[in-house]
Amino acid sequence: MIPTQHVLILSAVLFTTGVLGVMLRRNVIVIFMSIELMLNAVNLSFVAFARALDSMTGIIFIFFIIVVAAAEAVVGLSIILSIYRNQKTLNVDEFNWLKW
Amino acid sequence: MLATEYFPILILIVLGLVFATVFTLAGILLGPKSRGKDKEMPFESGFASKGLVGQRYDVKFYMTALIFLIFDVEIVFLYPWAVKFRELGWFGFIEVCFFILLLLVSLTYVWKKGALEWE
Amino acid sequence: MITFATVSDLMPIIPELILTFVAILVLIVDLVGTQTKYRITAAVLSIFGLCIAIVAEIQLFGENYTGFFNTVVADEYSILFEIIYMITGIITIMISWHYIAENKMNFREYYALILFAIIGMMFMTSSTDLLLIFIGLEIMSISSYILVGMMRQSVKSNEAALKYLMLGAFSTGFLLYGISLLYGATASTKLPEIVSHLQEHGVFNNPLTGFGLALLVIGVGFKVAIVPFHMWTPDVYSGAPTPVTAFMSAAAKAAGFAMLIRIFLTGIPYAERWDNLMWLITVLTMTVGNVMALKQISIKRMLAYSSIAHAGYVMVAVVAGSEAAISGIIFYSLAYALMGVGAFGVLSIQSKGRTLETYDDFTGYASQGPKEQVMAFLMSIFMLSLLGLPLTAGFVGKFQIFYAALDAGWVWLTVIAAMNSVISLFYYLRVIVCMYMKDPLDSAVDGNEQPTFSSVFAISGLLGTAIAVLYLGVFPNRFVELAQLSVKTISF
Amino acid sequence: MHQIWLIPAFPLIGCILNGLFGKFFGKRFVSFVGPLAVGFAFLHSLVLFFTMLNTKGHALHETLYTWMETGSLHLSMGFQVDQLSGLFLLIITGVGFLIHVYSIGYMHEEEGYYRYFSYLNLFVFFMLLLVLGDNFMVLFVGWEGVGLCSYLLIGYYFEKKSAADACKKAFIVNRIGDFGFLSAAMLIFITFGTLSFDRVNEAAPDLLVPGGILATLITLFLFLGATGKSAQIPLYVWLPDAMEGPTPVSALIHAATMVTSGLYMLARLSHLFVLAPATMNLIAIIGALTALMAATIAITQTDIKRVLAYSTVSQLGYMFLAMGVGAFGVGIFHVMTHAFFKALLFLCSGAVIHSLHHEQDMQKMGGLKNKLPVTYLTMLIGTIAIAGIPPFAGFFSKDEILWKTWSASHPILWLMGFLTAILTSFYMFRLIFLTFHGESRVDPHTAKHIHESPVSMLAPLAVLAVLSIFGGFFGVPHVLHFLPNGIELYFEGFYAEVPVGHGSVIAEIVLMVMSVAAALIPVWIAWKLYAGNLDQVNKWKAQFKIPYALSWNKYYIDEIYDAAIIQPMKKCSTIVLWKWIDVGIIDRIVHLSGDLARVSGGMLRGLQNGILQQYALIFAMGTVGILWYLFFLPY
Repeated sequence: MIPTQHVLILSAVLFTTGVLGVMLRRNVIVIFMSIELMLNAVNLSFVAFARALDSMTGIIFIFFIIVVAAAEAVVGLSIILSIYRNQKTLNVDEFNWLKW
Repeated sequence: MLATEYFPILILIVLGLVFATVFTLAGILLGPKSRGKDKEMPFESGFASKGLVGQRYDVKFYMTALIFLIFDVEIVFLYPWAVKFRELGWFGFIEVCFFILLLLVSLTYVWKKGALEWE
Repeated sequence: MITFATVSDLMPIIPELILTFVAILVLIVDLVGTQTKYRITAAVLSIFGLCIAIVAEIQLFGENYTGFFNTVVADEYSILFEIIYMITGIITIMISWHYIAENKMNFREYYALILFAIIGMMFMTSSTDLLLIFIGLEIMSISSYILVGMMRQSVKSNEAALKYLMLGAFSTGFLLYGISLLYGATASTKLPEIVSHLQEHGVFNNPLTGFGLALLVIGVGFKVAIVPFHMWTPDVYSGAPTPVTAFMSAAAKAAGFAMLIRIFLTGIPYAERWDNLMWLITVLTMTVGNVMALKQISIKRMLAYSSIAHAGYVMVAVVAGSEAAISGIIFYSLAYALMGVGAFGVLSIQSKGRTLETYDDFTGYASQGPKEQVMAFLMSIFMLSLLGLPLTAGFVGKFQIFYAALDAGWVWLTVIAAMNSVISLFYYLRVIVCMYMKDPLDSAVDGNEQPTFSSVFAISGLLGTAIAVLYLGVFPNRFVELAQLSVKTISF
Repeated sequence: MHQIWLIPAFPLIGCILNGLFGKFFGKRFVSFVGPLAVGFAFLHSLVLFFTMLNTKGHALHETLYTWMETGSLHLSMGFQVDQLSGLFLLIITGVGFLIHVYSIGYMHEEEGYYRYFSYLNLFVFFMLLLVLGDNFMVLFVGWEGVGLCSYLLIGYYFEKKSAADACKKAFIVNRIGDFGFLSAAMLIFITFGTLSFDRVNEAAPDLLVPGGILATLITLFLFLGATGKSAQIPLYVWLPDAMEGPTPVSALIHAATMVTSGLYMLARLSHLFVLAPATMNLIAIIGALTALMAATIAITQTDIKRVLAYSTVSQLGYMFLAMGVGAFGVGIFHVMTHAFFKALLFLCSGAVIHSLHHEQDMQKMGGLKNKLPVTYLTMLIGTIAIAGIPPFAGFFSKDEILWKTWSASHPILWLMGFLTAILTSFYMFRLIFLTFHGESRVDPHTAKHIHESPVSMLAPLAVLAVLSIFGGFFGVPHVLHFLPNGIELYFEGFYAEVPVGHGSVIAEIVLMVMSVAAALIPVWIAWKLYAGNLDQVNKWKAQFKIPYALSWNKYYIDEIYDAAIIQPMKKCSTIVLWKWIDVGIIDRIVHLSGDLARVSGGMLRGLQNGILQQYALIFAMGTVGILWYLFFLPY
């Protein structure tokens, strides 16, 4: 059986990758995907803990995270869509009307 | 001291950072960068592209995709019930009926709003 | 043996159920009714629903129902906060109707979303399980993402929604990671169990709990906009439709603090370093908010920064952490909800077809007509309350918080907070000076407006808010006592 | 119950009525409601004053309701009428009523008539709260409230830029004072655990070491607060500029009432102050310095209201001098007489300005005594009173202050006070002679229209003139004992006892004669110089260029503040923080250094650059920082 630590390390790596992705990528959709990656990293760590602790709570939590992530994705994509319609770009650097 | 106990986590963070940075950089540095005409072309399942790159799809596509996404994922809540169907008994059944009812209401809402209309 | 929830479990969430029902009803009305009819029905229905829910809350007050294996509690503490959200909701809806009409905004689902956001906040406040808290938080957040982006044609609204969504989801990631670490260490997501585990084993002896708690603070800190997790606030607040800004700045922040208190101030043993950190964050939050607010040209943005500063004042009480401090937070949340909604509410009402946003727009405002005169007067009351002039709600709130901090021995923190609130005088009074002591820049704008029903509705809502602000300032004691009572009964 | 709350309630009702309905019901309504509200308050104050006198030694207490109760802190809307607040009540409502009546005539042509009366009523309300409160909270409510009203009223003619600037200046300077006040209140709360005056005064000797650091610090902060409100060195600069407001406002707020609230606070907490001899000495020195300095400035000013403004600063200095040497009762006595004659002087100057169509420059007056006989006569009475010529009011209080200073063995301070007395008499008679005597220098066009003011303005003048004549007999000096010293009896046992050296009777008489001479001789000099043509003055001006320039330019204090504080601030604008604070605060500085602002737009603003990923980066850096600090930073 894979030790819990290894799963946790993988989850941490995935999470950090997600964070870096949010900060480095330029395309809004890719950034959004990075955020989903972060959430899934969390899911992974929940699974690992749930298995290690032999408890169902973690699993239930994952269900909700998945659903919430989906809802966020739907809302996010709608917003992105409406932005694209107005501005014809998905480059985050160009969305800086609001500043200072 | 505390710091020693936290050492594994520090390693973990460093590892995370290193891995993430390495992979990201590797992608940028090692990946072939052919910026030819073909490369710039949008990928359309191997077919030669038709029309303009910036061609806009009908909003219906997105609409349907989004609705599919949300309804699809809601199904996840049926799994625990399905697994423990017998133990949960009538109570569980009623609960799930409520849940389905709510989904139905939202489906009706979406329908009435015209999000499912293709034309 | 599996134990089931029973009907009696529904008792503590009756107000939530009422609101859910009303929200769905509002959506259905949208399907059935016509454009204009819906506009009125939805608003009235929502306000009606909120009123019923408030009555239900008052009925629950003192009963201390719990349900669903103690994961939902209706203690006085959560009831007070929930009433604050609902009052904010009522005022928001009163001003929204007019705003929607004036800006020709796409309003469908608007009221339902506000109700949903309130339901989310209520769950955030009244549950003691991190799972349920998380779900409440997300119901609130997702509703407000949509509300922020409600003005689809406006580039600014789009951008604000995008930023809010992206950063909000980003912070959710941190919050969840924190929860998962805490879960891993304590094998539970229930607050009472987590807290007793922490009391037994200490927070910082296990890396998982320490990290988990820190990440949890960061996740919540984003919602209440403490430095350095505040960056979204000014952009989102200034881009969002103004009533939505009002709603978020007041209710969403109060909900964040309610949750913060429930999680962090219920007996978790902290180390000295934790206190220092919170101290630093608090000072930064107050100072950055105030200093940045000084420089703003737009009043809406100034208010956004000032809301960061106010979060800083509340953090002073969080740092102090005593019972008096928590009751101070409850009072301050109510006071800020009223004056914040009031101030943004005044901004949301156009004058002679112009949207008012900058100081220049407000120059000579008081002398431009009867409606403007009333609005200027209301704005002055809200500004004076925000800056903490005696006899206003803002003063009482600040007083309680500063007093609690002093009492708990945080002298320097209080001094810094007091100095910050002196800085805030300059930008708040500047609004009053602009309105009363200057001539309008372009006197060309005139022409009489016919008062519409919706504008009267909105202004009477603001008038009620202003009266409440003054009432709380002059006769605060009953509310202070209520808050103190509720702190005593705060439970997991 | 004595229904003390009714006293502030009347003006509050007046304010609300005028503010809400004044515009619709017209000037008649406003000029009825405004003064009447204060008049009722005055009547009720009289009733309570005499009730209080009958229960000698017992203050009337009344708790309206509990304002707030948290932990050990119990704050109530508590009022008290005792010897101190009773006297202030009568001054505020009495003089206030007269000034309201006066305003009916003076402000008649103003557009914002109802707004003016609404503010003025509101001011009276807050001022009454200030003196009635039995704890720091209520005092603070009043303290901030009067500040706000003064701010609104100075900026009343907001279309004038100088008025807008003056109101900003008053605001900023007062903030410094408020900082002192709040710090003191906080320290007091930490030390005493209560905010009630009575209990603080009671507990002070037990809890504070006489002359100790804490006592000194608290009193110093309180004094800083007092200097802000009561216009003493170094925070007096706002008061002369405050004359941009309407003249009745100057009379009420900036002469008779608000500026004395600092003194009120000192007197209220006398038991605390006597525990800090160092602060007391500082108060005396600052008072004497302010008195002398302001008097030397007043000599050369030509704006009639400015002369009076500096004279106010100077007289306030006297009062602080009295407080500083421990003669609290005498200080308050001077507050009273000063309220009478200074309000009178301001109102008279207002009458002059009114009839000359808002001409304030004395160089364009002269020879008005035949055209404005009533104004002339009343103003002359006021001048005699302030100059300290017996038996008018000013003589008794001022002489008593000088005597107390002498007997407390502060000869240098006495000398400064004595010099100030000479200067006072001189500049006041200079004002009279320049304005009313000699040849008319009035612009011929205006000269045709000069007319005496309406009765509504003259009646208050007459009442105040009577008070200025007889007001002093409440405190007849001991040596003259043809009447008992009312003030001393009145305040018996109220203030903290200060051991005062008793000078000999001979000394007292000698000093008194000297004061009288100091008041009379300058009259003759001023007559010689200013009553006829002004050749001699001009010659002297040329001769004593430097002293004259110093005085004329108010010792360049504004310029010094500008050079010492504002300019370096501007220079430091590259240091980002200053810049931020400044830029928001003072428009003037914004204009002066607009481009520097952009340069220093600075870090914070640079961070808030609107780019989403930067926000995420800061978020992540914050997270890393917090985690690093909590878990990896070595202890």
